[in-house]
Amino acid sequence: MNPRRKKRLTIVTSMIIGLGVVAGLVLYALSQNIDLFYKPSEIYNGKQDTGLKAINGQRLRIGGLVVPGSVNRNSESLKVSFKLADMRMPISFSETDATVTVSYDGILPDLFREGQGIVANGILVNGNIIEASEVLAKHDENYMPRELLDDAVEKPANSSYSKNLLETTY
Amino acid sequence: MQFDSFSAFIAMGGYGFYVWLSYGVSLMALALLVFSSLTNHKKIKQQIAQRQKRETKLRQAAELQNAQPRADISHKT
Amino acid sequence: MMWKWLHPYANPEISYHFAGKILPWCARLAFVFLAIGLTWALLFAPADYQQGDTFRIFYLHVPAAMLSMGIYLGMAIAALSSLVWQLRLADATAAAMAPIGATFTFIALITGAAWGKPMWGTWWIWDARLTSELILLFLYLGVIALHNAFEDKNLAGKAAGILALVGVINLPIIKYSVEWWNTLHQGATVSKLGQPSMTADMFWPFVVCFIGFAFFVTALICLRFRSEILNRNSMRPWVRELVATEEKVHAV
Amino acid sequence: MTQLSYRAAFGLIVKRDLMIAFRHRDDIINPLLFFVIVVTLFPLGIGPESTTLARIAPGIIWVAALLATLLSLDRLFKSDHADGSLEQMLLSPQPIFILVLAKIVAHWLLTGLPLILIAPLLAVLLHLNEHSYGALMLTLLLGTPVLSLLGAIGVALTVGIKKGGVLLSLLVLPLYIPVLIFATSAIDTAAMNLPYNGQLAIIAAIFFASLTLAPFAVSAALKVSTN
Amino acid sequence: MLFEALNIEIFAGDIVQVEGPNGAGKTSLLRILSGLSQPYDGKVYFQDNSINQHREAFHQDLLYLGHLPGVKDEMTAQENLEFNLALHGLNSDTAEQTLAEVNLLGFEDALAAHLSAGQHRRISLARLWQSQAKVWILDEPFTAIDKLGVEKLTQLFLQHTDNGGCVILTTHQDLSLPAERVKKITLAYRFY
Repeated sequence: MNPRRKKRLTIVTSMIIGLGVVAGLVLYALSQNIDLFYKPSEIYNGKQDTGLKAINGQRLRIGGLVVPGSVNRNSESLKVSFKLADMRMPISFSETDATVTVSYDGILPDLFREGQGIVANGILVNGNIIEASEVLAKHDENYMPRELLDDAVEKPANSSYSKNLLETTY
Repeated sequence: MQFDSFSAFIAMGGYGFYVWLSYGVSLMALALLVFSSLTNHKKIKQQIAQRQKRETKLRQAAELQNAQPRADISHKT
Repeated sequence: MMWKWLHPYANPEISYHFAGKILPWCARLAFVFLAIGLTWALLFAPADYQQGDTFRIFYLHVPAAMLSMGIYLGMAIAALSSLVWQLRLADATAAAMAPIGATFTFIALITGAAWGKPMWGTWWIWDARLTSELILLFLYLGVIALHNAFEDKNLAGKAAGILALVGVINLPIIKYSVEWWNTLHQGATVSKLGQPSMTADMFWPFVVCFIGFAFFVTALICLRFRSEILNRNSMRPWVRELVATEEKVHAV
Repeated sequence: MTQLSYRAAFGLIVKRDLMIAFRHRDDIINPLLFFVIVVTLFPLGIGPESTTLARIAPGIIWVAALLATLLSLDRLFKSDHADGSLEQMLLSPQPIFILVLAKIVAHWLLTGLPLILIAPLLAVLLHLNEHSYGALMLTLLLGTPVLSLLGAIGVALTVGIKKGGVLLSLLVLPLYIPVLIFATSAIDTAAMNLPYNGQLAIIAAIFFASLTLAPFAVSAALKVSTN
Repeated sequence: MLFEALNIEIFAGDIVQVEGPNGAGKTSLLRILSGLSQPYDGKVYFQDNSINQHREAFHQDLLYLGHLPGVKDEMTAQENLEFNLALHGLNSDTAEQTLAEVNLLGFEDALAAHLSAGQHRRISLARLWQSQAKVWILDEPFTAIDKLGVEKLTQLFLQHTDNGGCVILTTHQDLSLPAERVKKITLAYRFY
């Protein structure tokens, strides 16, 4: 093999190796499920994959469903508190659900509803209370006219959450 | 037709501000883009025409100089 | 060899006139489709069960977002073919696309903010998809600025092309960021064309709007492409003749 | 005539750039000083409250590192372009990407490495969460070479332009954003006591991708700039 | 556009002088020939190979000196020369003697920052004495060089071409060489 060819071969192989490493790392990263979310149950039991537990005073992000009937608005100020439960399919709430309480001082977004999925940023205080600095509503990927919803009155309000949405949330 | 009246159409179920803001800004941005593309096209043509005129002048000047007898130039220097 | 086959089409004069021919047709079709589509979207499409009439922003936001990425991809492909096959026309195409893409990115961002405020409760959220769209805008602006910084437009095209190709690494990040990060942005609605998760009376106006915007973009690319061609070939006899005859027409 | 091996050509350029830098020490010290000053400005501007500082510390350190790198990028090709040595390098019988890679490595040794060494000190000043130190060092170690590699593309594109300074930041900063996002996200996640291998893997992927591809982009850009 | 329909062939043993007024494109032509610039149209071949496709092989046989000397202020005269030689795969052990050829004896250890423009030029010209490249492309090699230096360089050009090399240069001075040795290309300023 002449030296020129040999050099060219070195370049090509090192490029292939480089890009192979990139592909491997990306695949690994995708399998790692990068998330900064805690589910309400994970506040008690620790993260599902790692078992890491959040400690008091720690900043975290929590995501879940607003438990119906748990929203408590202060009549004098904007203060509001509500309970969050794990999001699951089909949507249902039971007494045995692990819930955390989120308290928030500010205007809630329009899409904030009971039974709705939300994400909150805040600080964990007192084991299962989160002082939220920000509450964000998640909306789903389904669009439909109101009449269509009215036709299906008997359906629970949020049955339209797709499986996909639930999976991408957690 | 989704709206009963013109005012309902403007109000957009209470979200009028957001809807009309989006449509207004988009329309303006696109109009600006079209306008600038058209003027740009015109300007480039004008520039080329201008350069052509300048070059014609230059060439005429050069020809004029060449037409004059050489002795003229040496006189000047 | 592909580029040899392409050669007759790579003639600047021929493509200048070709672009001139399809331009008015694209403009007309864009006008018709956009007029129908936007009227449909604003007046006749039903309001969403949750989001009400803010849903009408969808008809601007989604086509703009899709086109902003599509145009960048087109620009990168043009830049790549210009670098690999030394096609100067591809250079001109890429240069023509950048300002159009930047405008659509801007529209996607503004309409997204105006939609996000009532729905998410905030004008802006540093979510992956929005952030990537913002980076896309920066990339467009960088390409435009670099293109403007060079006097020699042939060099400008090459430099801007390299930058566009480097920036193209951003596109997969945009695409997969929704999966990488858990964000507020909903999943892609329209990509599942077989079974869109919206009803037909909401979906069709979107299709009409999208086609309208696509024709609009094509028309604009043709227009700007013609300017770029003239600028790069200003010394060629055919350009001089063309400009001279047009000057005469204007004078009369 | 002897053909220089890739390694010899690479070593030759690195040695030369390091020698020039050490005879001109300001070029190494000034970006570092800038880094330190920018970081100290934040507590002065925001207030000394330690929880706030701890929260924004990863961002401050990374943004300052980014700006310091940006400031030092000029050295990469500008003076070589001004005195004609760049021309000579492009006309040498060595593959251009080897020379380019050598210059980038030299740049990283002179900018990135000092930043990494001084970063933990500044992290202490900013009350960075103690879980985050490992993540900070790892992200800097993987991330600063990316800054040099991507920055080189920007410099190579603008080196022929007279007023290229502001343009350079306009071109380069957007390219830096993914590194910034993943690096700070990794440090943040570490502070929440969660695993951050995912983010680290992505930064590593960006590093290897730019290591493989940037030298070619830079050599193409240099050919355009010296045209 | 500076020139069109230019077709030149340069053979071993040629000394080619490119002439023309300022702005006629002398430097552009040399940069195109060296492969630094790309012509808008057309190609440059070296030994029947396009220089773009066989860049490294061509540059192995090329020595180009432009307007800029390519001398780093932070390095000494000797370090500069040694680096330049090494970069082209040449033996740099005799750099000191070579510097003597260009009248820089005693300045080996001086930082280039302390040397004059003419001395910078001579540091870069010193490579000619060591060069094994066949093609020399020199843009105004005589600027800031004294009479004796010019004489010495001209002799070197003769020697180089006698050994089967070729020299392409621009200069405003007349070369003190027999007319039959020098081929001239005259570029005129182009009016449209």
